[in-house]
Amino acid sequence: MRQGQETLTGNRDREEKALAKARKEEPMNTRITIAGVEFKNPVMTASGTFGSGMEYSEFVDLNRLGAVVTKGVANVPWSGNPTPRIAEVYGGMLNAIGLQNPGIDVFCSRDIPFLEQFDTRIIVNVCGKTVEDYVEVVERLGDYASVSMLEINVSCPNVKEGAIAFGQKADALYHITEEIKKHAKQPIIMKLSPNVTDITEMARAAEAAGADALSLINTITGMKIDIHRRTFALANKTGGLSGPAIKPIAVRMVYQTAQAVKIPIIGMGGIATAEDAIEFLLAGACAVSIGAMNFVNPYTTEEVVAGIEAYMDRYGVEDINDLIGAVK
Amino acid sequence: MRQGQETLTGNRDREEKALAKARKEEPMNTRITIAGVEFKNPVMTASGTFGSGMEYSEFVDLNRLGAVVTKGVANVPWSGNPTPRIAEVYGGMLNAIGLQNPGIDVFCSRDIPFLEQFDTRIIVNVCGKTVEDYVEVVERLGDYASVSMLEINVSCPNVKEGAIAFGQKADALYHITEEIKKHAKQPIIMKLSPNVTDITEMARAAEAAGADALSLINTITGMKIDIHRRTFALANKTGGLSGPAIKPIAVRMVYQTAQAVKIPIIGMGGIATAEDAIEFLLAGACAVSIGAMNFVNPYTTEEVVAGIEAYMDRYGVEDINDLIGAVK
Amino acid sequence: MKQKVTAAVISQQEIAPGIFDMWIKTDLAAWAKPGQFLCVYPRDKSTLLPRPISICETDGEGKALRIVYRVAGKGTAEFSGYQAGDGIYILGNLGNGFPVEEAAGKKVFLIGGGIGVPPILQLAKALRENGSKQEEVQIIAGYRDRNLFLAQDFERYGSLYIATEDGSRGTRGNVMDAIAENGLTADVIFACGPMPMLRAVRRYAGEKAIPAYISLEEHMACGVGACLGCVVKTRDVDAHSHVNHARICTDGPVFEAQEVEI
Amino acid sequence: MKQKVTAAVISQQEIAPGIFDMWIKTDLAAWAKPGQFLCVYPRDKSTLLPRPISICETDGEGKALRIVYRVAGKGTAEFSGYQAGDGIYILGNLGNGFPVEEAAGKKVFLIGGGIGVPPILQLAKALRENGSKQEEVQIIAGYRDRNLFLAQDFERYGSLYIATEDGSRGTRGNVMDAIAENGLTADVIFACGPMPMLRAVRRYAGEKAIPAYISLEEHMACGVGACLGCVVKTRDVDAHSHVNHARICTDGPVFEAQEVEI
Repeated sequence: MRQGQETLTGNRDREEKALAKARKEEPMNTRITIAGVEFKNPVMTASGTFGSGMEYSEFVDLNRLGAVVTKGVANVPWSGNPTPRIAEVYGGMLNAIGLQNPGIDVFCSRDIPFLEQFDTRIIVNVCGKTVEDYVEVVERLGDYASVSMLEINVSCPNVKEGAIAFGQKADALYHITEEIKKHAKQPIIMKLSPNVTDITEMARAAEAAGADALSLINTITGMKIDIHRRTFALANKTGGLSGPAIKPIAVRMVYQTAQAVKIPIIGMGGIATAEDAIEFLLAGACAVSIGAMNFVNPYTTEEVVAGIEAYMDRYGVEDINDLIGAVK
Repeated sequence: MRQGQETLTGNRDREEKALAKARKEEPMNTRITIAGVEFKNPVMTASGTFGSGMEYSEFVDLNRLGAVVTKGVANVPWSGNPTPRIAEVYGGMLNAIGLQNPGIDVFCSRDIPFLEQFDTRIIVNVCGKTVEDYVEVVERLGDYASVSMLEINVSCPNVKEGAIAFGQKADALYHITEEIKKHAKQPIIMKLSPNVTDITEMARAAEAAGADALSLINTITGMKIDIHRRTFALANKTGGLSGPAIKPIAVRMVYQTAQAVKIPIIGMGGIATAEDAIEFLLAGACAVSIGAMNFVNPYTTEEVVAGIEAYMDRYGVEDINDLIGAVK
Repeated sequence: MKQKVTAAVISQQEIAPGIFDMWIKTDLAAWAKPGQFLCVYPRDKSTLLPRPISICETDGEGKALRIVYRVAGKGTAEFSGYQAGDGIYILGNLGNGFPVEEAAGKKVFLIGGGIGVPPILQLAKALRENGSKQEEVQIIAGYRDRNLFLAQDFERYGSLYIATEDGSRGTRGNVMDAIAENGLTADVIFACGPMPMLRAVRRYAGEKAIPAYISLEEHMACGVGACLGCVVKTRDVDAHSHVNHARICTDGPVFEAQEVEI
Repeated sequence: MKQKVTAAVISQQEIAPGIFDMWIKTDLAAWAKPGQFLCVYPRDKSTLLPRPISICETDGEGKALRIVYRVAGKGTAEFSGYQAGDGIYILGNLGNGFPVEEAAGKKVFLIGGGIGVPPILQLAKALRENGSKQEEVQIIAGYRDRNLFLAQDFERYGSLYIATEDGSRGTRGNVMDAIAENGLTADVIFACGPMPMLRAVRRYAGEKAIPAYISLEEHMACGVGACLGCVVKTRDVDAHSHVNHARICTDGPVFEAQEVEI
């Protein structure tokens, strides 16, 4: 016994080799490609935590991000759930917003033009209550060349109809993926729910139905009770758990999924630092999204971009693609 | 806006009523009953975090606990997984012990006699690779009147064969529950896995097969990758996530299960304080188990017992059973 | 521009049981408007979300601002332990603030209840700077008991009326009782306090058919309008989501009372 | 009896880059044996598990003990910031410690490598107190470079031999190279250090057919033998689980080298 736990981390040898390698100073590549779409780096925003970029553009340079993934948009405006919608829990938070959104009309006339001003990819998150709802939005977005990909939200735990229902049964997921694929001009990303027994079963279903990529994990259904008032902390009773608390579950599901399918994976779940992001890449994600931590530190996305470059530099990684799925 | 978040907690009115009520000084009841077995209070230890009580008897008075739930025991000794078996994560830990245990012979000759010295209930956690394995252990334990209940571990995520396989399919769970019930002299508690799409489906299957009670949640499968060494933090790759990080998921599952079945529930998952324990009671658990937090604070179990009494005193709760499932 | 910064605590004292008064050195003070708030972030890593706390006042030079808050949880308990020189993580300035211009030349009620009293201070100062006369500024402050924190600070800016729940000072009861007992009248109301008080203010303003600007609160995550966590039901369609849910953190926290359903 | 206590830091200094030397006031010192360790708990709520750190030495009166550790993560980084008077959460005394009696009247190697050097200090003291002569106590300390932390402390208790990876001091290479270069021999070995070093010690002891007591480590959760997290493969069936997995935290951390498979 010298000192346990922490002496077991860190790796001088690898680092020294790396530094030597780094001295050669080859230009570093952080570009990744998903379904034929190239991104300047693998750092994206998790849907619902970044609006359409407007609010956070006061804090971060959107041009530095690989992509902005927008808040979910439906065919018509959704007013969302009653309040309280937010509750704090250990190492994370619960939310039950209920996909409040202005609908596709306002989105197309306001949010897309805003995002078009920046040199970053636009990925639009699409939600709906029926397959028809989804298809309607997907078709409208087909007219926008500036929208690079569509993320299909079939995993929001906070809306009663639709959404999650599609995300927890393989056959339902297969069906909606197939339908949307018929009408989508852009490549589609199916966003998977972690509230399932076997994430790989869902991933395979989406892949078989033609999904171009997967994103995971969405939030995990949780609950908080106020023991002093003896009431639920959220008006919706349950909410989606996000934040650092869920990271180990997310990394596990990304790894399992990467072993099960060939299509690219966008990993997310509690990413707060570049180290966290790299953990997802090593597990098999080819891109990552920053979610709840934007609320804690509005500069997180840019800091993660810089931190990934610093890691590559430190260990002499010339191409970020060499990190993707490197731990097997 | 005065100050958000925290002004919304606390409840002076309820407290003042309570204090008035408390002044009447009726004797407080903390006893609860599960399947006809009475416990002096609802505080137990989570299997695998407390050995057979020996190690922690140096820190806490086992006589103060409602029950000691032992580390899982199999029909023969199990040597468990290779190391590292432990990894720290944000607000919790991952473990992949793999149910190392000395087998039922040593357990009966050493651990049961040790626990019989104390005025606390003994609940033995039973594990196996096949139905026969479980039945063999259950029958051996039938000879021990001092063993009040058996907890059947069908949800350990860290052993390949058996265990979890029984815990993630309703029909398999129904079958093993029914078989064990045929051979068990003591009431049985089926310990459920949270790694399922619908916890209530599993709960109903166990109830239908004759389970006397349920305990949940076991750990959630997670993973950690060491980005400096580019290896898995655990030799087993994945491990079970426990600690405060999982509490909101556990509370949600306990609540959902309490709405779905009539048999009693022992709630667990990240309980660190009496406040956490009370949250589980209000959600519908009639008892709680302290797990990973024993490792962080070896005095946790006794502190939770005292803290529950303090809460009942503060709010004038005369009978702890009035708290069980009080939030609906 | 909104910023998250690590500012230095200048001073802190407990001015009533559980009520803390902290001055913070930060340039955010230069453009803080009455009724705006800060998000304050605990160091405790188990509690990640910010604590929104309204700005009580700013110094003359725009170099420091003051917050007065009640210890009501893990976060505020942590803040209350900060000493002069300690760093404090703040995001500001947030929210719209009170429409000071609406008070010009009018008789005003400035109503504060409990921990809703502090933001009224900077508002009172701003009204006087904006030309309101001493007698036009009627400050009604409601407290639980004899601990009348900030009461003296108000006397320089207007006529002060006190209500206490236990009757130990001023009118026994709430701020509306104090208004009645003193036979006060106004052309416009600005108010901050607990929801029951704001509902009473809203009702009163409705009956008198005068405008009332009330400051609301709700659990928040981002504080900047992105998460849509802290909404309030609105009479009209809101600007952001085109539904009837305005964001308290950015469209508010101050709303005209009749425009929100509380 | 094992206890978790909040002890007071007496002093702390950085004695080599990233190596910190802390004295802690605690009665645990009264019964601490060489080779035992403490679990130290960070305040940071994101990191809950204890950091096992071996006891470097104790004062004469059993009132204080010393730990010397390397900053290698969030927890040790936090500890390194503690000042005199700060509270530190410790659980102790843990583990079996070195079998001092086995050294009586024998020529001994006390081998420490890197951050495995500190526990050797209390062991050297104990051997001398137990009657070992200066020349019988041969201390071989391996370091990365010229930062020979604790080296002076050893000279009073035995003959000291140094190995450095970069050759800047003593023998270039590791502790085994130093033993060879100096033609040293012993009847029994006590060692603490990184796994490659312990494997080399084990091999050497096997060849020479002498006993070697080596101190192991592994990731731990409870530190008291309950969780079965920190096991090592053993030649014989272990006492607790009756398999071949002994618990480093309680059956160890010190094992006779040939009895464990490393």
